[in-house]
Amino acid sequence: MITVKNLTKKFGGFTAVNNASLTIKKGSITGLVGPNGAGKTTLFNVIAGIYEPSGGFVTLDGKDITGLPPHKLFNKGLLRTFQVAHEFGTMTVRENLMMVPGGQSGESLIDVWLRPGKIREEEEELRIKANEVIEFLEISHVADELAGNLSGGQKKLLELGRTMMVDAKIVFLDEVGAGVNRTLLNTIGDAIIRLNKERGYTFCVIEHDMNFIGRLCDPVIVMAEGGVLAEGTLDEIKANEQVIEAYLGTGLKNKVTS
Amino acid sequence: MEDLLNAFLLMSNFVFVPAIAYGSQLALGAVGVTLVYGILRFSNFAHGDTMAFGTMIVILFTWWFQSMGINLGPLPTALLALPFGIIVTAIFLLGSDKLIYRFYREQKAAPVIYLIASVGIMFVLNGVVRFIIGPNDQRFADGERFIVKAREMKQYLGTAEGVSIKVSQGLTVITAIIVVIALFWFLNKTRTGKSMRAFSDNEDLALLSGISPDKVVAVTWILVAILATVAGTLYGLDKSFKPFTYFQLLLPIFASAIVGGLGNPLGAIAGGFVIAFSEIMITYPYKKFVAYVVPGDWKPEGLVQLLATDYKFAVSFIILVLVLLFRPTGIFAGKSV
Amino acid sequence: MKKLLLATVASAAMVTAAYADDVKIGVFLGFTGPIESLVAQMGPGAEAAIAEVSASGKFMNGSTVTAVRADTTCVDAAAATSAAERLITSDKVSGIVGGDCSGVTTATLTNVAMPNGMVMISPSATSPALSTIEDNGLFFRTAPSDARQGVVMSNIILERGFKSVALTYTNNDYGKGLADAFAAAYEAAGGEVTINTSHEDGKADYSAEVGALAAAGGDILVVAGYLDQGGKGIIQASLDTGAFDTFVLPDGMVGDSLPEAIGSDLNGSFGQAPGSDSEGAARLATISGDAFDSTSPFAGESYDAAALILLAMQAASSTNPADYKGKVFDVANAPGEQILPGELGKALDILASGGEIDYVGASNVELIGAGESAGNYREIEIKGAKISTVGYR
Amino acid sequence: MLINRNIVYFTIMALLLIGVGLFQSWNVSLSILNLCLISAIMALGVNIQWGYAGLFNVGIMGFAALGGLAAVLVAMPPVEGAWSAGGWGAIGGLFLAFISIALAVITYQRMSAGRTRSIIIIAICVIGFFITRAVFGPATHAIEDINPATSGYLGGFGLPIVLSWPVGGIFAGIAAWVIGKITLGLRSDYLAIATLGISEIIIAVLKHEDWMTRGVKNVIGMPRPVPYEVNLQTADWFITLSSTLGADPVGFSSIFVKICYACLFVSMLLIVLWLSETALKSPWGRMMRAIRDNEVSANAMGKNVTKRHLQVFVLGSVVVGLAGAMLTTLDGQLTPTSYQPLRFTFLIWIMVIVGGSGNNWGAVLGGFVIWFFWIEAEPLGLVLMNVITSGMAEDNSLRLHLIESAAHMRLMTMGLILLLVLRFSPRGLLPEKSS
Repeated sequence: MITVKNLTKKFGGFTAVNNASLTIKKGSITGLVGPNGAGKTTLFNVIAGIYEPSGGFVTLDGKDITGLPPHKLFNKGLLRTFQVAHEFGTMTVRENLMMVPGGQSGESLIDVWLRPGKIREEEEELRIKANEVIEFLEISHVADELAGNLSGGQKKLLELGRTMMVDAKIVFLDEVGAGVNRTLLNTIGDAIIRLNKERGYTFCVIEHDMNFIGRLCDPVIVMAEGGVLAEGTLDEIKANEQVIEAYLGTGLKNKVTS
Repeated sequence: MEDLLNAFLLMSNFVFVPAIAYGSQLALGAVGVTLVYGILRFSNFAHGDTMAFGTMIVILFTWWFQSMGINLGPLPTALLALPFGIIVTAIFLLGSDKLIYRFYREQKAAPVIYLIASVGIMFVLNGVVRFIIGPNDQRFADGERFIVKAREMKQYLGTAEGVSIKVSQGLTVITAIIVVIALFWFLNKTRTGKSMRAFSDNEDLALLSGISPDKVVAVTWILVAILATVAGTLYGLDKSFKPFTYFQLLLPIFASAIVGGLGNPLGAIAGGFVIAFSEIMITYPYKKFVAYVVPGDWKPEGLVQLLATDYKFAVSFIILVLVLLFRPTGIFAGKSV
Repeated sequence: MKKLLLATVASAAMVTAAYADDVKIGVFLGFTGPIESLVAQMGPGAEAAIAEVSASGKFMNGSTVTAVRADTTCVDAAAATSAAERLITSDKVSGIVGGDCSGVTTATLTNVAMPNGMVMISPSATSPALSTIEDNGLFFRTAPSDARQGVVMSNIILERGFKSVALTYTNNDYGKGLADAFAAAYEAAGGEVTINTSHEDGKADYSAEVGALAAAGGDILVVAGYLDQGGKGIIQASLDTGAFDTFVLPDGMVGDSLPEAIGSDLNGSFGQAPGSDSEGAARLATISGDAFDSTSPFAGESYDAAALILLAMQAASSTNPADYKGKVFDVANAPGEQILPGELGKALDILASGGEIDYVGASNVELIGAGESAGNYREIEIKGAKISTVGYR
Repeated sequence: MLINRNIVYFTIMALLLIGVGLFQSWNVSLSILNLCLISAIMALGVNIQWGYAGLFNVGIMGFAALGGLAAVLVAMPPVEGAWSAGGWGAIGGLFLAFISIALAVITYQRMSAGRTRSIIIIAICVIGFFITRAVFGPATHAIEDINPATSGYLGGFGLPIVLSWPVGGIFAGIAAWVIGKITLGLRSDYLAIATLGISEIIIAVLKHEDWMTRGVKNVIGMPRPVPYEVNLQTADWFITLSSTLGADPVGFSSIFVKICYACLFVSMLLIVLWLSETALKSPWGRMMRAIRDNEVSANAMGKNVTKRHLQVFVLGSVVVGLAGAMLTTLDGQLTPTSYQPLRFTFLIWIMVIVGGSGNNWGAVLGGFVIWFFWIEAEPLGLVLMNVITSGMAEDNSLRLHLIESAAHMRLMTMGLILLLVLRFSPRGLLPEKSS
């Protein structure tokens, strides 16, 4: 589904992603792991259109999407969440969800002023859809809370929920587990698996928690120093000498083997 | 040959010398703006009025010294009063930081909030300065006025054109060079300076490495006080002191800082000269110059002027817009965040 | 002096319980804004006349007069209009000295003074456009129209034998109006204006303007600006670079602070300012003392504007603008006994007894046309770093 | 609770205006009210940019001036002979300038980067510049030579001045589109400085292009949308009306005119307010708030942030331009020198911040409160100074200095208000409603 070929991203003299190539298969939950500074988030950001790549290209279903801005990728079904939750803090959880779908008539001012009836209908549909998502994520108790007041885990859940408001083809999850307690992380994990099974979402997940990765992901791709080091199931990866070397280099061996 | 010399002297007198002096003044101001932007991360709209405030203090001390008969001979007495102006301005800036900006730092407010707060400080300073010294033109220059006078030079060289260089212009350029060298030495060689640069590059990293942000901020404001007071005083010596003028100065200073790349001191200096030279060169009528350079007695009919001086102030902004269009981070890459 | 202060303070505090026989005069000038430094002398000038009349005890059978200040800001027509509204309808003034800048003066005249039937005498709005404005006989000015000054200046320059000048003006209605009037008169008389370009007041640097003026050439430089604003900057920069040695100084440039600031380099420069060989100006200087600088531009005109309003009231025995607006011409012009600054008490006596006066004042007031000063000019020359009068026109 | 606050504050404001009416005069009160209304509209425009989208526009003065320009071009009668003297030349000159810029832009887009492209673009600009000047210069001179003391410009189309209000909005909108195209997408400080710079350029053009607006000579005596006082004072129906009300026709005429203006302005304010409130409460407003809260995230959720910023920037500027045209209508003249950033730009900003950014009612309230104090600060400042110095001797030089400086209190007061509100009530008097 997503093919990355020879992708390179340089910041000044520093090469964050170096000639990385990988593919994400349709219907998979692909894990992306690697020590800090391996270039995972930068790779995400290049794919998601935040940065222009310095070289290489990305395709989605065979079509070149290299360097497209995020809002265009969104329309092609490529969505993402953020390492640090990017909620819309002054809006309620429900509003956070309702704003997501593109092409709402209510986004055109002419319609806002001249066709209030049509917008009211659309809003009603959106509200129903948002409520479904809220049910699914089991966050009904905070549905009318300001998103800025949620806990870190709830915000992550909300970010996941936003991707459910449209029919996403592929969702990139950047460290869903960062700052989230274990119970909530399990809830998030459950939701990801359900979305994958029930709705056929493809996921690509960056995560440090190997238990989480082990539970969800197949295959797992390892990055180090900006390049792709290995790919396989978690067990294969754990047995890979190069991978252990890479983690050892940063003193994180325990994390891999635990 | 004679004609070419005349042409050169003409350009020096009306273009190069004033542009270098004006450019130095702008550069000093722009470095102050850029420093605040680089380290404290906001565009300080109060900078022009800070310059006015510092200069006002210098003027008050200068008058006091003059009344006591203290002077520096051929140099302006104001130089003697400069340190006092800097101290008072620094106290004021540190106080305003403590009362106002620190609160927003603790809140981790958006940069634009600082910007708006600086507009508030600008208003207050505006009022304070007019309150204390009044809205009028104030004279405080004394000592010699000229290093070289055009008329004397003409007689000496026997040429049709001559060059004037004022003491204040010479002082401006020399002081600007000294201040800039000192600033770069400070930023690159001292421990505090290095930590400031680290802070400017990445606040979080700098915090991890054990730099006290309070100290960095305090030192920044002291540097700003020095730069603003020096720039303001030199400007006042060269032209005149009038509170309103200093507010107006804000625009070309900002243009300089942006053209050079906000947050980059070297860029600010370059920006100051780019703005000064282009303002003067684009609006300069080359009629006489052409007459000298072109052989024979041919003289152009019109003024050979690219743009009427009416639009002088538009020049800096047109350059600004062009830079934004083609090189948004400025001539020297500034901060992109 | 003390009285003057009391008057200002009292009016400032907006004492609402006014005496039945207390007459209020609005002093409507730009206390803040671009010409705030000129107004710092004009305001006290007007208030001096008001205080003098009030202290004489001879005004309208012993009425007192107080000045009420209001700020035109010189540039903000909206703020000026509001301030004028306040003067007329809230402070209930009986006449207004002002406005100062031509722009706000026009705005307040058409929007406030005319609808309310209030007399305005401006000491400093010199725009030629004000000569033809519809005013229902309510607007006068003790300053002459710049159309006249342009002609006078042209004559002075030509008589001194200068056939080619460079011209720069401050970029507002005053500067532009004067520059155009002068250029037209001068070129019609055979002179050449090599360049006619503006400068902005209160800006950072005038190198570019001076460079342009120098490149265009010309025997002398005409600076239609303000002496403590861009005008001074232009002259300073011209002298510094040796671009011009001699300058022509119209009214906005005539004041002691200019030669004081520039020194002997200005010697030989010449110009003109409203004035006449009457001793009015000197008289005003003795009255002003330390309170204000009577030689500052338009300070004398301000005194005269206030005096004219009060004398016209006395002549009409009424403080109603509709009654006294017709008397302004009578008191300003001959026939009658000539009145100088400091003689307002005498003038009040004469008028009270039905006599006639010819108010001369500090600026040799002579109203013509639609109620503007005829334009008697004092030709000045800078000698020994001082302004000296060399003749009158 | 919030609604209560609305009512309380607006009631206080109304009482203040009524107080001015009772203690000073109704004329003063109404003239303050009229400017409050215009300020409120201008503040609404800024609120659209800042409150909805977090865009910091420091060029309000320039957009207001464009509104003023529209008033001249729409409402002034055409100057006889000016069009034939040079009107077409001037327009042709502008057209040529436009063509050369368009050519340069097309070249920039069509050709690949390189020295050839740079040379061609520079050549187009230089040649275009000189051709434009050759056509434009003589034409404008011809126009300016027509009776310079009273006309010397093209004049306008002699249409009703109320038409100029939307036209002013359109002018400002076009300018905003150009500025937005250049600076939006860059970081926020650039927008601030660029708007400040471009508004200075707009003012410079208004000051120097005499053929268009008479430059600094000002356009005076503009037509009014309401009757003239002098005419009212002699109209029979009006005299009858004032006598039934027991009022003096002269005083009442000026009150009547102000009420007419107030009615026009109130209806304008209501229209703009309705449009902005509807927009804010719609999905569009929700999207804008999302963009303001987090641009990166909104962008990732499929919203074209740059395009929306441009849209909201243009819309806000349109409202400012509209208010600018209304202001010129009320003044009855265009004075380019009066467009000062301290007055038009920063004062409006203070209105929005004090009122409560993001909340339309807050912006309206801010417009009222700040304009009220801007006007009343002068007498209040004097009273304050007198109180402060009342213990001092009458000729105490400090006392005299303080009283003389009272006028400068205005700026200082504004600065203090801004700082205090920002610090202690950062969301303003009427905070943004969070649904």
